[in-house]
Amino acid sequence: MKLVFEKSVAGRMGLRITKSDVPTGIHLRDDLLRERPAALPELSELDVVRHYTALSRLNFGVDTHFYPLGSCTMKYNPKVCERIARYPGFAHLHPLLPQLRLGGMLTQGALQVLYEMDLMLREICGMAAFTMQPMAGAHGELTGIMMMAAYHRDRGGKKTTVLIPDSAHGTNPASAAIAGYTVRTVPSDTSGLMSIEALGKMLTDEVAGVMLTCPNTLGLFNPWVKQICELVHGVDGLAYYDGANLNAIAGRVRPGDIGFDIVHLNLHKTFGTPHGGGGPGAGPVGVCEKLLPYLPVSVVVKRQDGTFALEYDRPKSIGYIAPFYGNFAVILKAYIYILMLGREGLERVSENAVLNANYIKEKLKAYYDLPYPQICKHECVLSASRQAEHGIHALDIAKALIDMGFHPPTMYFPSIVKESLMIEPTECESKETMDAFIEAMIEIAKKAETDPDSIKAAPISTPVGRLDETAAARNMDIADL
Amino acid sequence: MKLVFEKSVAGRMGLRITKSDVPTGIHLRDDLLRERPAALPELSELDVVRHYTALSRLNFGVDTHFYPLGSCTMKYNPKVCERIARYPGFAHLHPLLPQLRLGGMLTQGALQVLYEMDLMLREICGMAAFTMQPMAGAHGELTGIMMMAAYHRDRGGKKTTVLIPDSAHGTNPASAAIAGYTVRTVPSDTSGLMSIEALGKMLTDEVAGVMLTCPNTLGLFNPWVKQICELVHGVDGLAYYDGANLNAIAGRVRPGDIGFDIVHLNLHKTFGTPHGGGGPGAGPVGVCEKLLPYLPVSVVVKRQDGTFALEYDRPKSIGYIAPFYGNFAVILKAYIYILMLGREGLERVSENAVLNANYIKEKLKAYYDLPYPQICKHECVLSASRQAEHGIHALDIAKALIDMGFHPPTMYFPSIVKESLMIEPTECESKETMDAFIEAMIEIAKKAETDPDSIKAAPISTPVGRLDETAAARNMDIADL
Amino acid sequence: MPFISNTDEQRKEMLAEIGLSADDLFMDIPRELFCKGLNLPEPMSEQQVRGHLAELAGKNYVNLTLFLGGGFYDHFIPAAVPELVGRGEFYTAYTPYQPECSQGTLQAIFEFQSMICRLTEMEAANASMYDGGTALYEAMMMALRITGRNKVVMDDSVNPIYRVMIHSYTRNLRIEMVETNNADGLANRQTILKALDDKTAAVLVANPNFFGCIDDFTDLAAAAHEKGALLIVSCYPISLGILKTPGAMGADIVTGEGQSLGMPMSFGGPYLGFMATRKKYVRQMPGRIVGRTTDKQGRCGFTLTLQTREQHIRREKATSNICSNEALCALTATVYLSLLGKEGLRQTAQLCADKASYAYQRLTAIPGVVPHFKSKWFFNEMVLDVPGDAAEVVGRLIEKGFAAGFPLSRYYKGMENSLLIAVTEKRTKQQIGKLAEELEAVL
Amino acid sequence: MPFISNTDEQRKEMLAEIGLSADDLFMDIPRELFCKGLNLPEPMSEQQVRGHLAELAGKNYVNLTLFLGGGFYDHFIPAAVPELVGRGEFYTAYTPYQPECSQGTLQAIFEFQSMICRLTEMEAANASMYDGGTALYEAMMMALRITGRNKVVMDDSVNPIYRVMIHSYTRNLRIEMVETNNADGLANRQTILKALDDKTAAVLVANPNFFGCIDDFTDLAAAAHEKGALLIVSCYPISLGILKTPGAMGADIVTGEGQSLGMPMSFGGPYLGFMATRKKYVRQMPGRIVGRTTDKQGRCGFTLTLQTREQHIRREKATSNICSNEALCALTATVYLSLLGKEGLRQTAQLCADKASYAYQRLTAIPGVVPHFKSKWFFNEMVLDVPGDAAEVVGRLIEKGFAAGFPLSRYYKGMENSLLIAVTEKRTKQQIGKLAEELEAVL
Ligand SMILES: Cc1ncc(COP(=O)(O)O)c(C=O)c1O
Ligand SMILES: Cc1ncc(COP(=O)(O)O)c(C=O)c1O
Repeated sequence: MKLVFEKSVAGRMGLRITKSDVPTGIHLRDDLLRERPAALPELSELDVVRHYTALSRLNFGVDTHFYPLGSCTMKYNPKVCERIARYPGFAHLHPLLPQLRLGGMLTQGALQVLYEMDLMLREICGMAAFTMQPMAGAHGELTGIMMMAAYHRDRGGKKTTVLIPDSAHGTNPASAAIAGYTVRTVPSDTSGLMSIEALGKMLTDEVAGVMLTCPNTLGLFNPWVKQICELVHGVDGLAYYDGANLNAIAGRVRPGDIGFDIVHLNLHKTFGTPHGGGGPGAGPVGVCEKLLPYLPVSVVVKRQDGTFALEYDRPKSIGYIAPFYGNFAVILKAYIYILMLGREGLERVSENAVLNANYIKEKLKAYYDLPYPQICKHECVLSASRQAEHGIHALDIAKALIDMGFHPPTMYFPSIVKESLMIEPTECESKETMDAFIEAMIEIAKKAETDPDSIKAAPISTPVGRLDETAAARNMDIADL
Repeated sequence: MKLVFEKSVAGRMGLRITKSDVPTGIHLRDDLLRERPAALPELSELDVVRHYTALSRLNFGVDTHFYPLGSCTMKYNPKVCERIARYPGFAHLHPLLPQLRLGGMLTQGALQVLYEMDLMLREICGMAAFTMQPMAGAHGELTGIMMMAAYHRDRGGKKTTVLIPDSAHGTNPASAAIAGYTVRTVPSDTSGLMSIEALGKMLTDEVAGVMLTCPNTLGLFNPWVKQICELVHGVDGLAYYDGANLNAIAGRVRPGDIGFDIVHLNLHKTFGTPHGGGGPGAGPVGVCEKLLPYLPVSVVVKRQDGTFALEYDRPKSIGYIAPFYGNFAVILKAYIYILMLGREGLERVSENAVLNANYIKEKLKAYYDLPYPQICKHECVLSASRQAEHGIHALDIAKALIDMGFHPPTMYFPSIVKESLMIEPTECESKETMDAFIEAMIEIAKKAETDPDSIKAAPISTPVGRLDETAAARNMDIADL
Repeated sequence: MPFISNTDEQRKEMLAEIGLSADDLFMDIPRELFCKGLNLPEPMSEQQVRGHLAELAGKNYVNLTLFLGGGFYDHFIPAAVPELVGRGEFYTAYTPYQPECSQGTLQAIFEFQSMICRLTEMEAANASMYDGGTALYEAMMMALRITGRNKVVMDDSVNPIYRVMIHSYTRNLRIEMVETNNADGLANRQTILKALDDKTAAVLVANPNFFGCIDDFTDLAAAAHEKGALLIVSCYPISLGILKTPGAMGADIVTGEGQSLGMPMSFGGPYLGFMATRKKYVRQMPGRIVGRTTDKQGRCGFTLTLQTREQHIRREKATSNICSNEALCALTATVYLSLLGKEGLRQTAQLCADKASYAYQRLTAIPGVVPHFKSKWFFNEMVLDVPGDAAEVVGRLIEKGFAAGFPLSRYYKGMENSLLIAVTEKRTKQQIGKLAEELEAVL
Repeated sequence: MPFISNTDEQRKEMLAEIGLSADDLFMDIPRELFCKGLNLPEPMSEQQVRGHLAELAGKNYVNLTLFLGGGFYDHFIPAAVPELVGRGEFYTAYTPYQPECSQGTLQAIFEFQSMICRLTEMEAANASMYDGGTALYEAMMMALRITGRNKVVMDDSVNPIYRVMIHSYTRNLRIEMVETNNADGLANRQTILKALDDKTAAVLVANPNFFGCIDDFTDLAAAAHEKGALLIVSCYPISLGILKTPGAMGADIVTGEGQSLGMPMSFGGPYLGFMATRKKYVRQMPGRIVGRTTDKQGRCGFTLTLQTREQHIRREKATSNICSNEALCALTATVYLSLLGKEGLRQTAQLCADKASYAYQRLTAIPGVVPHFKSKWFFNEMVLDVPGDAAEVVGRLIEKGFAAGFPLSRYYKGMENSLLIAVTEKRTKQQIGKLAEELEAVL
């Protein structure tokens, strides 16, 4: 489709700007002004509405398609959350208000949301307290590792290393690294779980902590997770829980009870907030008792008189990691989501998420390799290596699915599985939908043998076919100037 | 696509109903209750969202396509109007409030909108007052004719007939008929205008009035319109102005100045409110001085103290024609639209609407028959009779346009033009858009000669092809029970 | 100009290309017909209109606790309803004259027709009427056509707003209108049967009626049919979540106001009239009708059908003059009913009834507050008599933040003390209790 | 359960089909790890949460007239922006890993990158950062990588919130941070040039800076480049409607907070960090980048590119750990900028400047109210000194319905009397006048 710039017509305007009611054209020194106006498009409101409406229609989204993108927990996003986030009482609230004299009293409603969200997440995860400030999961990881570092610094220990299993999401090593740690990778054993021997060998005094995703990115729950935490604590390290997969155990198992010291959650996964085409999300971080002093400022507290306030005076805090209180509107949506589910709801969520994943796994294992046949949790990882023998790779299967009206699963991650297809249906999807998906997958598996070319040609139903990624990287055509 | 009922799964629920906080299950007499619950679908919120999102994507709308449906004035519908109509201060207002003791004071904002809208429409049309109650154009026609009848009844005259040109929209004769009048049709002359001789002959004492659309449905302005009004007044009849085409002359010519006694407007045409897939609209009716007593109740008045009130005590009124004050939210949107255009805006609207129509007419007249070559107003009517010689009819051209990404013009209306294609671009559309449409029309005209079959096969890009309308009428499959 | 795409540049180009000047565009209009320019306000920016309208909205008291009904109710509207109906593809389209590019609207209307049939237990429904009142009027006209008769019997327990509308519409028609006075809140069998004769085209009744009372018209249906007349029932769709259906009673035409199915009150509109009937009468039904059919490849699709009834084809002989109707409101009701579903609607209706009977107990416990009618069978609305002028009492309660009900004196003489009180699922036990306290206090 | 589609029936079926019991599903988890059930509130219905949250929203004072800025502003947002961004196809999608079914998101991001480049007059931009603060931090890290150096010079006229964030993030890194004190409200040339040496990776400045003062960093760019260091400029995108661009000044990396481009203030987020740089540095840039390419049929399309920089491929060696960013906010900014367009943004920026200078005149006319800095070149925000404690004064004005500004004592010692006052295009002459009156009254 034409770029918005290509639709521009000189002199056209989309919005009437209010006439000035003050003496206009005050003169700023010429050398402080730009030479020509920014080359933004010139369009009517109709042009803009048609352009972006048309663009939206080129997308697959949860509202339009089954979207079993593994590790991303693509739930349905309740419309009521979107509506409430638009309430002027929340949307028009300036973040600096509470920092004015007595300003806290002007934002009691918003502070209550943050405070109660903290309490509910504590209860769900078994942690001593949460910070709502991290603006995504990876940001939460960084925040968590920064607290880990502050803790060790405080105790004078010279810890240099963070251990991370090879099945971990890329953000884990990246976060540990930019926080200043050396990252060492722990291999997985044949059962797909982090190898305890390997871990044992690597657990030295330099180890500041271990980052674990449980269930891991294969959708497998590590039965030794408690022991692992103890091992880590044994070398005075901290156990970090990547909560991106909490949906599998929500309401049943609490990372804090297992022994984890730091937990980050992805509200845009487990708690139903929209993924927005790649954010905004929110990555609250929970910590155990001994890490409380290191939480970022500010912290929302409840006073004796029942009012809420922001606390800044925390000498051991790692400081500011966000300009204010996190992605408030996202936190608000997750807060609503939890209130609507309540206790029983959360248990139903994990039950159905796990049932759906196992249903797909069992229905497809005859047609695709299943490297780890045991019970999975919220997602299952298949391998297309059998199809690869006919030249049909995970990528080809993904593209064929698009033509059949399904968003593809996550491909080639985790990398420890060859030709991996990581399928996460979530609890929101129905048997009918999954049956249709299963049928499609089976048809593709058959076609892989009988008519591989048709799969190689996919997708044909989309506005564009497979794109030349190498040319993209080579040409670096990344802006229309 | 599957019907919503076919997606239903027994026991599934889309909305949690609030638990009752009162003693529940009060017992109504069994024989007053229905035997089994209504067979409504059972779906999750996700099911419902996917179903209706998918349905919406099967539509062409102004937000997605050029929609030059003649006589319907398919303008862009400003998003700000939709937003304001959702303000709780308007949306949550119960219509009976002002009928309570002092209730008028509870709804001053809404009453002010109605009052000022009346004033602005008076100014735009040159009428003495408007009623906002009619819920569509045809409803406005009926209301207008009812006032016509009340006026004549009052003066004891026994008028039985209403004259309507053959080019009129079907609602005109239908409205006059259900109001109790005999309808007689005035033929058009060779120039496409109502024949004045014919009218003169038909103007007898039984004539209660004449209904005129000006510019008419051919998009032609009748230069004798003032004289026509005089002729009608000559037999003590009333001149009715169908304002569905006001967009052509808005801000320039006022029906009241011409001599019309009754005017109805289509806010969903001239004043930019959404067409909603077939309503809701609004059809306010304006009258001249002498018809004021007959306006429907209630009437919004402004008191000396500047407050607004509803007046019911109007002995000569034709009474209630709507439950309350009309389609308030629609009136509100039109009110906003007029405020945003202001005086100059309205003039620009008609100028651009007329320019766009003539541009298309001139660009296409070499390729399609143009029965009335003179300057047109807001729309132009072409004829496909030239193409019909190759077996390509207006219908075929319409379907071919769909495949090329355009909503077709109005077909086969007005019926006085064979194979008519009635094209109304509106002022909102740009030269680029119209040029693309013109190109498509030209390509079709050529194909009609070179490759008629491809046109006969259209549309092929839509979820369904041409439907079997006769079977539809025969089978009367109009409900899934 | 905000809503005009072309630039002056482009206007010049276009005029040049077609060899006209700007003035030429209007040269067909006699000079003397032009006005000297309108006296309208200066154009406002979006920022300005939003400020202006926010101010006006602020002058409307929407924070009263509503016990006001009278046929128009404050029901809960799930957020998904406006979100879906608000998609541009739906609301910026028009009447689906071109089915191939309008299947979204067409299928939704077909689903609406089907849901109305399932709700009312009738065989056929149309795409919508303007509102409940015009729907009832159109039903009456339809009965006149079907029977070829010109007498109508209507009980005054039918919504008085609808009755006055019908009187307006029939003013110039030769129709004999017999209006019967309700018998203790129910349709008056005695007078209705007396008036019912073989010149009678239809009997018009409502369930629940304007007083909220519930009835079973099986007897009236039989009596009407015996005389060759039709029974027309106006109903409140939410109540059909639990109440006996007009279809089951033997009604021939069913109409109603659909506002309660997901539409905000919006100070009176847009609302939604619906109409259902028996298959044999479909060709006399007014309004749009969508039918299911197939294309050449046998794919199922939807299209407007039976258009030969309509004004654009039959002109003065059409079954009605209606053209634009309330399509988007019909879509709203369809989405609303899909979300609530079978069980959700049942529960909602039950909640309304439960809370109303709770209110009945709380309010009639107040000394001096007594039910006006004997019949204790009502749905979610009731008529209670208060000591003194009901209108007065309502006025006093408004100051307490309650719209406590509708005083019936406006439409029924002799009911100066009567208050029509409505309770929906949105009202809480606490609000009802507060109303009782405040009412007792102001008496 | 509202958001779970399957019924008990279906669960049974599915379990049967795969031969498992409900308990089996969790048998891989050691018993002792299960909790005894959570202590969470009872599930609420949609009706209940809407009531509850409306109540909480009511406890937030959003009716104050805002002269509060500090990098986060109350700009006008056209209705079309949320309407379009609110389309399900946009906000229920995720990172466009599958380009063929994500062209909508991808093209929008490409347009965003292009608009950021056109605004800042830079060559390349990424798909977004979390916010203006993390964007500045990432820019600094990027400069360290590019130069292989570890010293950074930052003037304290940069937003103090960003500065404290950078301090937090660099706590465990061996980075030498030199913070210079502004010279009368502008970046302090003297101290910056003194600190700038061949160990310096970057100089960090802002325009307009936190005080609202406008500067031209051409000299600093030259000086930095001479030492092999980069110039990083944090900017306020609305101001670029009229102000000289960082690109024109010779900046190497430009970052900023995009909230002002159509995002509500929402009590602190979600907001939008943006980053632009020179083409030669793209491979060191963090975050997503969308590129334009073609398919086999030569059709132009968009795809994520240069992913070898990113965490999911490079893991601990990635340029950043960022994964989910602020895509929907980037879309919001793109739609906003498309609607305002070239002329609309220019006019909006001019309005902000005009109204600010009007406020400056009105406020400095009050006895005792004086500008804190000599430089009279500011955009839409200014520092004024009031008699007495500025925080006190603000407190008193809140009671009058004004958030009159931000007291600087919180971040700058010695500025106890200083107030940072912001004026956007939304403020009217009348509101400004009223503020002046009230301020004079409370002094
Ligand atoms: C296991 C895991 N950890 C961390 C992340 C990072 O979360 P975010 O994208 O919100 O930064 C993801 C996101 O996909 C994930 O799947
Ligand atoms: C000329 C004319 N008159 C009247 C009408 C009827 O208006 P409505 O559809 O609002 O009833 C129309 C609608 O198309 C029309 O074009």
